[in-house]
Amino acid sequence: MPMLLSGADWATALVFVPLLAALACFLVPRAAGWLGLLAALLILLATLGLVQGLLADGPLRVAVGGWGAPLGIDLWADGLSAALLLMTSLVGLGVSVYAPGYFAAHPEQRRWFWPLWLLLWTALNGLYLSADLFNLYVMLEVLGLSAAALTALSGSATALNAAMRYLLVSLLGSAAYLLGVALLYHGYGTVDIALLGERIEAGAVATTALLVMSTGLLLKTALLPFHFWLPPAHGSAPAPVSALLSALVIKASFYLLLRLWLDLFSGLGGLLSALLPELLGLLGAAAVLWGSVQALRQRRLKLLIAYSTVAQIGYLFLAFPLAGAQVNALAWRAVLYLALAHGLAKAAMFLSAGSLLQFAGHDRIADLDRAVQRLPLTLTAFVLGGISIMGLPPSGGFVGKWLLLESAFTQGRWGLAIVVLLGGVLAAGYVFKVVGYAFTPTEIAQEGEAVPLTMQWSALLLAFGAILLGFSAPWLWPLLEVGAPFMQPVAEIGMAALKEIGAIPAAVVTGSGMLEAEILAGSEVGTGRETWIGAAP
Amino acid sequence: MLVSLLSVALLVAGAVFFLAGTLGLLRFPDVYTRLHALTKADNLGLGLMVLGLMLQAESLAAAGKLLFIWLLLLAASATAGQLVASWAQGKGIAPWRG
Amino acid sequence: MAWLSLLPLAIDLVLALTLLWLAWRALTSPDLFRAVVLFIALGLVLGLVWVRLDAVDIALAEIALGAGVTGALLLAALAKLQPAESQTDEVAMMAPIALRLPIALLLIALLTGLGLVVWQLWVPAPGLSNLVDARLDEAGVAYPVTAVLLNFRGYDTLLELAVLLLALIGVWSLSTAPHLGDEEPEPALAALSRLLAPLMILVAAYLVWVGAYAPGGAFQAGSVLGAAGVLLRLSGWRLSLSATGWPLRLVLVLGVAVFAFIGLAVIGFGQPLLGYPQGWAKPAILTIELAATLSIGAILAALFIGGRP
Amino acid sequence: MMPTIDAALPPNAWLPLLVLASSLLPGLVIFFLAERRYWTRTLLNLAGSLVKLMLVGAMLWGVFHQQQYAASLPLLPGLDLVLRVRPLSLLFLALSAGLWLLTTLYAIGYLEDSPNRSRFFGFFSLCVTATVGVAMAGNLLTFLLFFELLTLTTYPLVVHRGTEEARRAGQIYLAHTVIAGALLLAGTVWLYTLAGTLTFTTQGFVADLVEGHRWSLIAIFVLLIIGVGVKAALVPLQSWLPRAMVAPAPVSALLHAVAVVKAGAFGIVLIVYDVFGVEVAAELGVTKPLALVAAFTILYGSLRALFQDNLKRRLAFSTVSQVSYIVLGVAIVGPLATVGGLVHLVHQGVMKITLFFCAGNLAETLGIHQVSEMNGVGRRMPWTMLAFSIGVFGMIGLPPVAGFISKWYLGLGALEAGLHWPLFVLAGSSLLNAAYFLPILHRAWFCEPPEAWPEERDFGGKKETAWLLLLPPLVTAALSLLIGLFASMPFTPLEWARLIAEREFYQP
Amino acid sequence: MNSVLVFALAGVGLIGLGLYGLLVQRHLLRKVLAFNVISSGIFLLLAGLARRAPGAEPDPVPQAMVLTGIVVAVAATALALAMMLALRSATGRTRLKDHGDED
Amino acid sequence: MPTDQQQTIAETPFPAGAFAAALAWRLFVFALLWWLLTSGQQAAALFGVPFVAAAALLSALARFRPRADAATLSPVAPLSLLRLIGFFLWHSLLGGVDVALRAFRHPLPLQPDLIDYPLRLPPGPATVLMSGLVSLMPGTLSVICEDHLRVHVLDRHGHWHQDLERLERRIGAVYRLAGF
Repeated sequence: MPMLLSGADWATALVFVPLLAALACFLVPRAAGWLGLLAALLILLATLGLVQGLLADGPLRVAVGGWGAPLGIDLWADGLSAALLLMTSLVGLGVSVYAPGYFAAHPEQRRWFWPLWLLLWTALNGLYLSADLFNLYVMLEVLGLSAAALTALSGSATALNAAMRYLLVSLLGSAAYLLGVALLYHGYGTVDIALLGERIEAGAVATTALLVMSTGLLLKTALLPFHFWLPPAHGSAPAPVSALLSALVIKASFYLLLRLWLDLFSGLGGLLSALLPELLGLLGAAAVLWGSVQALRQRRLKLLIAYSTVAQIGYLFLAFPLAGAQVNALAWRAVLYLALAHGLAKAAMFLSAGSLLQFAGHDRIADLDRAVQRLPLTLTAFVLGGISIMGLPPSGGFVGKWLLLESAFTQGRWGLAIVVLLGGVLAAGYVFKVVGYAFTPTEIAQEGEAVPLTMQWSALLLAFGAILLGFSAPWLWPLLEVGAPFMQPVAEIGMAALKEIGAIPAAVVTGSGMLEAEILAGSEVGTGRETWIGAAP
Repeated sequence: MLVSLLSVALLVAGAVFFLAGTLGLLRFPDVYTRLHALTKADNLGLGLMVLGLMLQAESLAAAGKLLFIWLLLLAASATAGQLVASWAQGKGIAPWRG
Repeated sequence: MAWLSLLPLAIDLVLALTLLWLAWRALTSPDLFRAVVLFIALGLVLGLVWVRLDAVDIALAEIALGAGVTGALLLAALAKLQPAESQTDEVAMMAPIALRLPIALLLIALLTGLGLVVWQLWVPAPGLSNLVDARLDEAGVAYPVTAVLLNFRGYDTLLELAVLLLALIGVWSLSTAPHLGDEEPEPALAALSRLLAPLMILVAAYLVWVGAYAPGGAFQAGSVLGAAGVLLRLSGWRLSLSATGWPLRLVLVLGVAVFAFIGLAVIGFGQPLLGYPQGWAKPAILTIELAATLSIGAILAALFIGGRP
Repeated sequence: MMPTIDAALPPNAWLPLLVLASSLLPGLVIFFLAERRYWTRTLLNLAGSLVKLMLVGAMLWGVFHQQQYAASLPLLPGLDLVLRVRPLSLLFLALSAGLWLLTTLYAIGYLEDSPNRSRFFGFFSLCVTATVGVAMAGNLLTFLLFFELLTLTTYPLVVHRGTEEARRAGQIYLAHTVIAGALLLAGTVWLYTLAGTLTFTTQGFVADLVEGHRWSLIAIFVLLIIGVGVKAALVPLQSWLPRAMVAPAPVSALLHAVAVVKAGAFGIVLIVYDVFGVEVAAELGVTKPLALVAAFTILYGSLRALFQDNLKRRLAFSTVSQVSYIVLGVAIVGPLATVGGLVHLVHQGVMKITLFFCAGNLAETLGIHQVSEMNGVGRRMPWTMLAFSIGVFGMIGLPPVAGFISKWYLGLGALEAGLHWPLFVLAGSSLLNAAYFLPILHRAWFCEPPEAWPEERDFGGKKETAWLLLLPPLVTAALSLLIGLFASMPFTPLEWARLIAEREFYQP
Repeated sequence: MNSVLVFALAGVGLIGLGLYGLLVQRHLLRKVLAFNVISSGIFLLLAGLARRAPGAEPDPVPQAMVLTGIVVAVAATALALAMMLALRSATGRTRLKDHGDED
Repeated sequence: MPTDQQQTIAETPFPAGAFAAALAWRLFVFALLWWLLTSGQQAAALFGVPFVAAAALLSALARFRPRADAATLSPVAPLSLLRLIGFFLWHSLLGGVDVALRAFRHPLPLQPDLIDYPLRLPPGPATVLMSGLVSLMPGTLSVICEDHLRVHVLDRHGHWHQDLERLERRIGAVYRLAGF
């Protein structure tokens, strides 16, 4: 790509293209579909530009208005944000291609879908690019309001009920987050994450901020026991919206949580920052099991997928107890893979469900057979997405689970490993529950509505994306090194645990092995993996 | 000096009317009569206070502003009074009779 | 005369307790109408509190938006819920006592903690005010709050305008509700509206103008303008059909659009995003504020009316 | 995204990839073909299988002459997907490539006019892709990948009929294989965290770890063996296999002879030899229990087969039994036993597929599903029953059919290892084989045929059945006879198994 | 003890009352009220503490943040009320269904 | 919004001259107001121009907005207006004193009642002005203002009827109505 534009320009485009497109769609509803598609393409282009810039020049910091933190607001992009932005643009493009077909049958919804979705997109991109806690609050609110409005789009009683609940939960979550921001500002005199990271120290203020912000974000991320709002909301929204909610929206609050944890709170020390990861891991494990079992019990396809999301969110939190001990943070990479793969795969699954729903007029799993047989591409998309959700090779989900398991085994966390595996088995159960019915024709002949090819192919390509993600390591890992988002002070507990395990042969350079070897030999050991990672600062 | 004395006197008078209005609000028996207290005594009180303040005002503009505020309040108070009264009438509230 | 120095504190304590009492009553009052009225009263008292805290801007915004617009929205919603909702069964509308008690206890525990933290924060700290003061000259406006709002942290404000627009789009996307009833308004109210609406335009313009060096600004002005729109609407004004289409929508997006346009256009002059060139800050800010005021007013009025055009 | 081929690799990286592609691409194209495009589909199928066969032949020649074939694709830092063709791979490759061609021919005949043929052949091709992938896997990760892919692609074949029964069988199959897959994954990752590599090497790669991690290694071994043992239908993990008999006959043939069960058995071979190294495994003390499990499975399968009236179920239990011969050969530590086990991989495949083809022919032509319905069928379908009889003799282990060679080497291997009990297992199993197979032959050849067959189809004229149905079993029957007769010629399975044992596992 | 602290603590109190209302009350209008009370409490905390420095001008940054917050709260309230009305016209209810899976 | 709120096209011919006069008058008033608000700042004057114009235009449009019940419109009579203001100020003073006195007395000297007063003024601005002023006069509070005025009086035996008549006359004069 010609580097006519700087990274800052691309970052600007990432926020302003969807924002202006939203305005344009609101102004000219008739052209909304094309405008949205155009915006989606531009955003993808901008994301690629940004990624290119990051790979070439390292992490990006833009002082909006030229003021610079702490007075002004800074944008910040590193490998972590870039990866999520990339996933967002891919899913966003997929949904934008899908939506015209889906909403052709619902012109009234179509009119509002586009501006709301593009505003949602603005918030997502803005959130991934912001380094300012208060700016992040505003982004969270844009995100929450647009997501709730989108949820209610179909106007059905169920959807409205779900959307209302979602809205309240979302508002409460943002409020809790804002409370934390208030405490941090008055404690440390800035809301810039990087500056705060330098200034923050253990104490009541930081601890309380950590607790309220985490609670708020967990509420939005729908980690068990805060998951109650998610299945009805994701299950009753229009399919493209469900895809967005499941694939993207919960990732945003999770990202923020991760960011806060990595940059602000993980180094605090003290009882809480030792216990909280364990608690999160425990909740994550519970979510994996509970969500999967619930998904298995569902009779409606979209609810099944929604509960699957509850389970997959659990996976994201399994990394917290694992991450503390490793300097190159295998577990965080695992989480990132899982998040990206889940984004692509879940979007594909919800979009497929939408196609089936449109074709059959319902989404009762047991009666979907004909619809499925008439839409083989859609079924393929569903299954490919399912493969990634199950964590079968070579999908992105597989790589994520592999890294998670590797991390768990290295640290001897058998319980977590078992949860990871069990979750995969249960996921196979619910995915193949659908597939099994699909291959079993019932007698009722169903003739359905035609489903445009754009709907089928967009889902399929997203599903392929989830699979191909498994092969992305050669360029994804260097990208993730930009800005070294996962670097953190190694907790002493972690070091002790590593020595206790002592299992890593020095010749083999796994993540923790490298550390071990360095400790033992006091010199750089560089083979295999290290050449990939590059020298992290 | 004279002006400021007059100003203080006006302010005190205004305060007295405010007090009277408040007393009326508390003592009067029903919604209509209380509205009387509000609309008249308080308007007069405010008017006198505005007059008092206008005497102290630094500029003509500031004085005009004060006057303007009073006029607005008059209009609002009259309208509000009528709206509340008609609402009470609509709800079938009969006037108090000694 | 030591007690005299305690007098302000006593006033503050009374205000604080009033706040809490009003909030409690607003949340537990069995009658919804009363609850809403108490809530509006809470907003007004909060306005006083903000004045006590030397935050006149927030006081204005609180009264105009927090109490005024929110109150109006609540009352309008309540009116649409009537009459079925006027008599509410308190018991059914609350969680069972077995649930309430633990929740209350838990909250008390949590808030005691939070209170202790706030107590800890009671160390005088300048925050960013020194920094703001130091660079106020470059900001284009002399009033620090406006400088923060439209220049230092203008990006937030831009998005905040987007939030408002977003809320309106959301409301329109939901609304199956018809327009506000077309019945002839009270003559007295109509007359007042005709009198007040033009004045409100002037007041709004004044608030924008004054925001450059004193409390005031686009949001307060916008809410005044919104109130004017509501009043006009109540007094029987209707937009003609031709105006409810794209012209109306244009006004609604104007704030965000102008803000974004200026913010992006400066890049062409070698400035950073939303970084106004030397000397152009004040006109840029005023332009943005005017557009924003117009949009905010229109959006607030539209939010109040509720039904989509 | 195209698989990026590392430029440093030798040019013959393409051959393994082409082997994969020769079934993958036709498979993908077939999915999109309309049902009525019979000839296009057939052409694609046959072209694919012929090309694959030729490629395998080429590699067979090359490997014999010490050529290297390998391709890799990076997945994670330090962890690649690797395809590497070794003598052991070729044994399985040749078997699956050869039998795929025949099964395809057979399936074309078998599924004539049935619905969803494009879907069927699509998955059929993918299934073979997965199988050859398993065969060529150069490390445990790649093995895992193709092993799971095999699960996924066989599931649609198992439930192909679309009946409620088929769906349930599919769920059971999945439940088994998915849980097994999870255990396999667990073992693999655990091993990786200990060893830091997963690359198959002929002496295993865990020798250094025995000192410090004996119990971990044993646990990993158990995990891995259970992981692949489900597909290999080791008792007690076998219960999916008889249920999966609801699938159409070509699928059964595929499951039993070409792909699934064989992949499981092949996995056990890989784990014992290439992951742990047979000596390390013996030192860990895990081979003996494995041998016992295999022995038990052999006897159990045979016993259960005795009591099945349903022909395909009887064959299924026979498979349970026969596949464990391979495991037994692996678990008895010694070159001769290894040769016996490996050669049985091929022999059992060729013989069992013959039996399934014939069973399918009976079902398709005459509607015969039960053994009790087979009276006098030899007169109605002599060629089919001839092929069947050859298969049966091989199963029992009568010379000169291939099965004899396997049992012979297994027995010799046991003696070489100083063990006697396997001989009794072999003898007992042969007796049991005879007990459940010979009555069938007796009925077919010597009993009077009934008035009418359950559901007879006319294939025109005096034809026994469609030639596409008859040809494959005849070919495989002939093959099982030939590889038994000429066992010591070069390039026969036996010779190749010896080559493997010498070159790979028991290097001097 | 001075007025800033008094109001900050009052803010904490408002947060508590609002949370209680949000959790305990079922009528959606009350929940919206409760949300607004919570917000007010947080604003009070955020901007109240901005005047900690004795004698100096209050810190303008939190004030600007609170202004933003108030606008966001109004927007959220408007959307929530509209949603409540839509829910009511669709179901006749003004409270959330407890088990929202099937309607 | 004020700027694009367009009144629906009137069927009756638009009184252009009267409109222009009303507009000019309003421009003056609002400009004065702006000057008051901004305390005469020079820089603010320019900024205020469009808003003064908008406000004046809106107000004028509101005045001339066609209405089914509207009487013919004519410009107000300035002199009568001044007299009305004087009358009003005096009486509002009286009204305030009156209420204050009543509030302080014991027992309450109240004999309130609702009475109806038949209006002679035509419906429209005049009536509205009437009803607003009634509320600020001593002892009276307008409750309903339709074709008749319903008034709440503090003292039903007082001379409220004469007061109302005088007020009505003066208002009629301001609006140059026939018969006043």
